[in-house]
Parts: sequence; structure tokens; C-alpha cells
Amino acid sequence: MKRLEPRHWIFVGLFVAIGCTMLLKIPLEIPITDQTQKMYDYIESLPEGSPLIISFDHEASSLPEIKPIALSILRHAFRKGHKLIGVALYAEGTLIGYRLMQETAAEYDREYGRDYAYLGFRPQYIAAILSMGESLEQTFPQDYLGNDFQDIEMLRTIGNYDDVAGVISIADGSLTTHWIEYGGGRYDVRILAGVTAAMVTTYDPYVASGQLNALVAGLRGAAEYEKLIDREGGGNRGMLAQSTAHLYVIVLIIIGNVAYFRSRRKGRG
Amino acid sequence: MLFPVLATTANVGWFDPDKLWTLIAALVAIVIVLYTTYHRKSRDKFKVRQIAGISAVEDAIGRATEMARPILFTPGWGGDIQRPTTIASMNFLSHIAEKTASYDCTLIYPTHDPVIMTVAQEVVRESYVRAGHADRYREDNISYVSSTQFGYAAAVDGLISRQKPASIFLLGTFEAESLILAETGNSIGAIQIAGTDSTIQLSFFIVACDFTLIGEELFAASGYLSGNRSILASVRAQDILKVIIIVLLMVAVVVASINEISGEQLLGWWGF
Amino acid sequence: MERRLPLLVCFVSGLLMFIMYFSSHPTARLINLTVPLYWQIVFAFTLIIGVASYLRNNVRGIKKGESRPYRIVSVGGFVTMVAVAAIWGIKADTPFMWIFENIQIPMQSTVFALLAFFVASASFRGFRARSIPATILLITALLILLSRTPLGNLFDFLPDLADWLRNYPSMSARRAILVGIGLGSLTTSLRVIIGIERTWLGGDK
Amino acid sequence: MDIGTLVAGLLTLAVLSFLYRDNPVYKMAESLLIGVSIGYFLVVTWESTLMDTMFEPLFAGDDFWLLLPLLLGLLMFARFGRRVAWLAKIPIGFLIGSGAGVAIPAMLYARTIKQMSATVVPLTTSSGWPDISGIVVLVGVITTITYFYFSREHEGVLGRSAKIGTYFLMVFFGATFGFTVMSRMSTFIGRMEFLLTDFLGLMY
Repeated sequence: MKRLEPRHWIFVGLFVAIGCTMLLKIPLEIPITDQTQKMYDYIESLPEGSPLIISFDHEASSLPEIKPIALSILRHAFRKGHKLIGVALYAEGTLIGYRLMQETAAEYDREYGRDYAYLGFRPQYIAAILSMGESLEQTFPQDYLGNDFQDIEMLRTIGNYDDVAGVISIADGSLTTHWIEYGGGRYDVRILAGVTAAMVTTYDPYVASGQLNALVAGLRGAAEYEKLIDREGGGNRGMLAQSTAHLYVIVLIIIGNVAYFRSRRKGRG
Repeated sequence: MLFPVLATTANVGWFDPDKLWTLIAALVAIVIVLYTTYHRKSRDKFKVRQIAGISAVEDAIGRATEMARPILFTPGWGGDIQRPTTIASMNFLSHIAEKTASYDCTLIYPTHDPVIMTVAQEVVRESYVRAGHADRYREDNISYVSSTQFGYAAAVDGLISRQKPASIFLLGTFEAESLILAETGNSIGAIQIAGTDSTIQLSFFIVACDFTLIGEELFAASGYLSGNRSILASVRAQDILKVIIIVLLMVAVVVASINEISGEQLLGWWGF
Repeated sequence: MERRLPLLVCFVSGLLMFIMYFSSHPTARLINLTVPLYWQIVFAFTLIIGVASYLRNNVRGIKKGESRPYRIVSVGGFVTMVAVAAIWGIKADTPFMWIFENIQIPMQSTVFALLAFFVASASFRGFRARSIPATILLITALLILLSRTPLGNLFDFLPDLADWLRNYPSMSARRAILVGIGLGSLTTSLRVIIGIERTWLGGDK
Repeated sequence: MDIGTLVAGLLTLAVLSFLYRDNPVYKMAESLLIGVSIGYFLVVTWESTLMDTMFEPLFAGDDFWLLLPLLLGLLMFARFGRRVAWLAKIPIGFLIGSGAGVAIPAMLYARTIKQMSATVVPLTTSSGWPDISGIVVLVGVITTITYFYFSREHEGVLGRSAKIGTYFLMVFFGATFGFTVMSRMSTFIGRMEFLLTDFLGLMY
């Protein structure tokens, strides 16, 4: 067997650190941030039965982080009785989005066709966003299950973005940017987002300029949202392990730098 | 049934007054770009400042040739052919392919988008023809790998860890796959040149790559490498636009501050 | 002809879409609706070419015996997906979706999860306070990370400081990058439309 | 444990084995992933685009305009014929041209105009005190833009401004790095949760 390199020890350390803290179950106290509150307030303030587009703009890979966010937002919207229209801009989000909606709708006794509908996937996201701005029906002549658009009760009154209260983009990448630039910029629809933590800084200027109306970010955002709707889920469970992982990375950075300065001093001497 | 939009919005004029400011800004920008491109005098005088990545491109090609190992170029998973970054990245590809053709160095180009693949094949083939080595062109090396993010990442990762390219070019639109590629490239000791407009990934490229073209630098460098003066001229246009933006910004801030202090609304034209 | 016609198509369609942005006229909206649909359709056709190239490369590799078992697994996976889709369809609760949920999703998420390890090793190896800019980068990253741990709750100012850094200095840099990229994209797009940028045709020399 | 979870668990471990080093088990998993994901994408795109938006309406006799994209799509195949190969550049010209046409005003509005107008805030509060955060943003935006000024070497005032700009850029990269660490760890935590709960049954 080949000797283990330093890289491998770092990997082992991470495994152990996260694995151990996951087996411990200590709840963490987390304050609610403004942006999460804004998303909650917006969904809360809409009159019951407002149509919202939920766009599943993520792939399967980021599901661990995306799922808790999506679940909390869906639960909240269903609980308030809003009418949800699901779409997916990545092929992989298609089934995931459908499953998530199906699962949460069942919790609140919501019925397909009356309370929610799932339109499915269109490739070429910019194209999809633009054409939905003109006509949802033309973009999706049939829903994901193969029903004709006009046969779905709740969709009969929906022409384009003018008829919905907003678009909530659940994204693991920069697709929300396209929603902001093409959906929001061009067709003036209100854009809200739930994104992975990694994407937060990308969207900060859009939040600051008001082009993005609310941003629920990462596992932490999910945990906050879970607290707001008073329902524990994956976000909360991961918080302790997350904190441990952060401390681990901080320690690594510090060790790396100490080693660097030592070797530099030696080099000089 | 055919196109219900036609029925729903009748009697709307051709011009949408809400978009007036965008139109004016667009026209100003277009005029400036056209001026810098076609006004010979200013065009020929113009020079671009040093961008570190550019000289590194030559070194990277030279290194691969010396080591007799391939060069890997990939435009990332995030873009399609319509994305300006992809188009800028094609200029790099064209330049690099011409060099690899004359040095007889293998160029591998995996991509996630079939349209990018067809265009890249065309670009590389013509570069080989231009270099006078059409026989060295291998279409198989410019290949489509999975369109899904981590299918793509795994495929490119596999290419890197098995073909062991001496130099890796990561130029285009990247998402989370960036660090997997850059770290794997790093672990086999390749020289890596990255450039992207995906701001999130820049922090990883900066940590893991030897040279990184940040955002707009990618466009400028692509103009520079293309060797086409008209393309380069639009870099100049961008700079002129930047000066205009900064001046407008400062004036607007001063006016806004005066408004705030005096409590009166003098002007509010920047609130679009 | 061989170059002029594509360039002409590019110019006309570019100009058309540019003008249509500024209009809400029904005809403009019709164009704004149909052109993106055409993109999708052209893309779908091209995908077939892409997949054909993937298959050809692999079949050739299998014949030559280059990493044969792996290529067989890969092509096998592809063929299986297409076959089960053709037989049972692709809606929920079909074999197609079973493979997607139990093979593709777990593997993709795990490839993604590898990043956690790469991030850890990159932090150890790459984050050195070599210069002032590098030190600034390092300190900001540390502050952000610390603010999201229980230690952040111990020191009240930490989360606030981290948020301030993110909302103002960091945001302003991102905004400037955005403006720059906006301008870069603008000029690149313009060059494409007026036909100066024609690398996509296979070069301009 | 159902068969799905077993398969998912074993494949998860196979991919994780890459952390030790590249090995045959990982290579198998990787090849399988590539094949399956290409198949998935092809089928879903085919169903949702070619079937739903083109062939079905076309066969129903609804919309003969669809012959146009059909023709454009078929032209892509011209590249396989030597004499007609150039025809494939027509649909590409269409894609690139119309994409650029859409992008110009959209980018200009969303990225440049909106972002600039959001930067314009009064530098004093109504009570007359300077607004530090607003000033920081303004300085950050302007100095970072000067970093991207290419027409002149970065010397003198421009050089100093660009240097300050790089500091702002570094704050941004640092913050981004911090948040990305958060994100990547979450993903791994998610996979661990699957392994520990569903696969190994160590946790409920």
C-alpha cells in the first residue's frame, strides 16, 4: 500500500469531524436573518390562493443543501393555500421538483390541478424564461404528467408572468441571475430565491439593488426558515456538523499559515 | 389556438416607453463601439495594458510541447454558445489550436454542450488548416461529454487524471465543478490558466490556478489574442464607457447628497 | 456565399431581437416567444450530433481495446437509459426514474460532495498570507466562517462585522465585476452581430 | 433495506474511494455516471422539446411555422456532408446572432444601468453625518472598475486606484470562499446523513 499523503490525513480528519458530530444531536440556537424573514413575510402577506411559480433550477448533486430550503418554502406556501406552478430549468431538477411538490402537497391535502401544477422542464434556460414571459401555455402546451394546459383548472387564468405573484427560483448555480435579468428585468416579475450558500455573494448586488426581493441561503437559511414556520427539518439537523466543519477548515488554514511562516523564516535564516 | 398572445394584447404601440433609458444607453454604447472600431486613427494607436495571463498562455503551450504531453482546454459547464464568455473563449481556442498544430502537441477539448462542440470542432479544424497541418487534426479530441454538471465534471476529471495534460486551460463559464477540475489539475502538477465571468468560481481559481483572468480581463485578453485590431478596439470602447459611468456616478451621488441635505428633490434621473 | 449567408443570418436575427426588446407590440411578442422556442429545437437536434460523437468515440475505443471495460459500462448505462425510456416512458415511478433516483442522483451528489474535501485541502495548501491582498482574502474568509459557528454567537460583533463585509465592500466589488462583465458582454455581442467577431465561423483569416 | 438504497449506498462509497486515489472501482462508477447522465439528458430533452413543442403540434397540423426550426435543426446535420458542410453554420449563426441581440439590452439594463442606479445613494444621512457604508460602496465600485481599465498601464493615480480595487476584490473573494466552504460542507453532510441513516442505519 502506498504511504498516505498529507492530503489524505486532511480528508480523514474531515470524515471523522463531521461523522462524529452528526451522531451527537445538540440543537443550535440560530438567529433569523433579514433576507430569510423577507421571503417568509412575502409569502405570508399574499392573499390566500395567490399563484406563484416555483422554478427548480438545480441539479441532483446539490440536493442535500437544496432540499431543506425547497421543502420549507413549499410547506409555507401550501400551508397558506397559494397556488403553485412548478417548472424546472435543468433536466435533473424535473423529477426532483415534482417529487418535492407532491410530497409537501400531500401534507396539507392539496390537490393536483386545483392547488398546484407541475409543468416540467424546458432546455436552454434563457429561452425558457423569455418564452414564459410571453405565454406559459405556448412554452408548456402540456404539463409534466401529459395533461393539456387548458385542462388544468388552476392554469386557466394564467397567461404569463403578469398573472403570478412572483417567481421563486430554487437554485444551486447562477440560473437565478437569468431570472433576474430576463424575467425580472424584461418582464417585471417579482423574483425571490432560495440558493446554496456558495451563491450568496453572487446575488448580493441584486439584493442591494432590489432586483432580487428575498434570498434564503444555504442550510443555514433553511434552518432559519424551519424555525419561522415552526417545523424542524434537514436544515436544523445539519447545523452542528456544519459548524464543526467550519472550525475544521479554520484550523487547517491557520496550520497552513503557521507552517508557511516557519518555513519562510527558516529560509531566510 | 395559434398564439393566443396575439389576441390578448391588441392596440399596443411599437415602442415600449418603459424601455427608453435602456434604448438611449444602448445607442450610446453602440455608437462608441462603432466609433472605436471603424475610426482608423484611434484604432491603430490603441494598446492594451499587460495582462499577466496572456504571456502565460505561450509558456503553457511551450511546456506541454517540451514534455510531450497534451493540453486540455475546457469552456466549463455553465455556458452555451450564445454566452459572450463562450465566444471570447473561442478566440483563445483558435489561438491555442494554431500553436498546438504547429508544435504537434495534442489538444483535448471536452465540452458539455453539443453546439459548443460543433463550433469548437470547426474552430480547431480551421486553425490546423491555417497552421498548415490539417493532417494533425483529430475530431475525436473535441468531444461531447455529459450535459449534466457532475457527469461533465467526472468526465473531465477522468481525462485530467489519466491523460495527465501538462497545461490546462479553464476558460469560459464555470459553476461548482471549477474546484474539482482545478484541484485535480493541481494534483497532477499541470500549469493551469483560468478565466471566467463566474465570479463565485474566481476565488477558487485564484487559489488553485497559476493564472486567473478575472471577469472582464477574459474579454480583453481574448481580443488581444485574436490579433484582430477591430476586436481589440472594442476593449477601448469598454474603457470609454467605464469613464462615462464613473463620471455619471459621481455627479449623481453629489446631486443625491445635495438633495438629501437640502431636503429638496433637485433631480432624480438616475432612479430607473 | 459560404461565409456570407451565415453572417447575414447572424446579423439579421441579432438586429431583429435587439429591436424587439424595446417593443410590446403583439408581433414583437410573437417573435420574442417563437425565437427562444427555435433555440430549444435547434439545440435538441444538435444534442443528437453530440451524443453520436460520444458513442462513436466509445465504440471506436472499445474496438481498439482502450480501457474497454469502462467504455462498455458507460455505453451500457447510456443504452439502458434510452431503452427503459422507450419501453416504459419517463414519468415518475418508471424504471427510468428508478435509475435516475438510485444511480444518478447518489453518484452526482457524491461527486459534488468530494468538493468538501477539495475545499479542505485547498484551504490548507493555498490560503497563505503571502501578500497584502492574499491576507485580506484570508482574513475575510476566516471572519465569514467564524461568524457561522457557535464562536460567532459568543462574540456579538462577529456576525455583524461579517454581514457588513459581505453587504458593502464585498458587494461593491461584485457589483463592479458585474458592470465590467456587462460591458464586456455588450461589446462582444455587438461584434458578433456586426460580423467582426467571427471565430465561430472557424476563424477570420 | 430496499435494493435502491443498497445500490445508492454502494455507488456512494465507490465515488468516495476517489479520495484515496483514482482506482478501478471509481473508474467504473464514473463511466456509469457519464453514460447514464447522457442517456437521461438526451431522453428528457427529446421528450420535452422535440416531442412536446415540435413534433406533436406539427403532426396535429397546428402550426406550420414549426417547419422553420425543423429545417434549422436538420441543417445542423449538413456538417457530415463535405460539399454542404457550410450550411450547418446557418443555424449556428441564428443561435449566436439572436442570442447576442437579446443579450445586449438585457445585460445593459440588468447589469449596468440597474447596478449603477443602486450605487447612487446620498453620502450623508438626513442628520448630516456621512454615510460610511454608502461611501465604502461608492469607493469600492469606482476603484474596482478602474482595475478593469485596460487602455493604460496601472501607474500613478490609476495604479493606486486599481490597487485599492484589488483589495475590494479580495474581500469579495474571501467572502465568497467562506460561503462556498459552507455550501460544500452542507453537501457532504447530506451525503453522510444518507450513509449514516438510510444505508448503515446508525442514525435515525
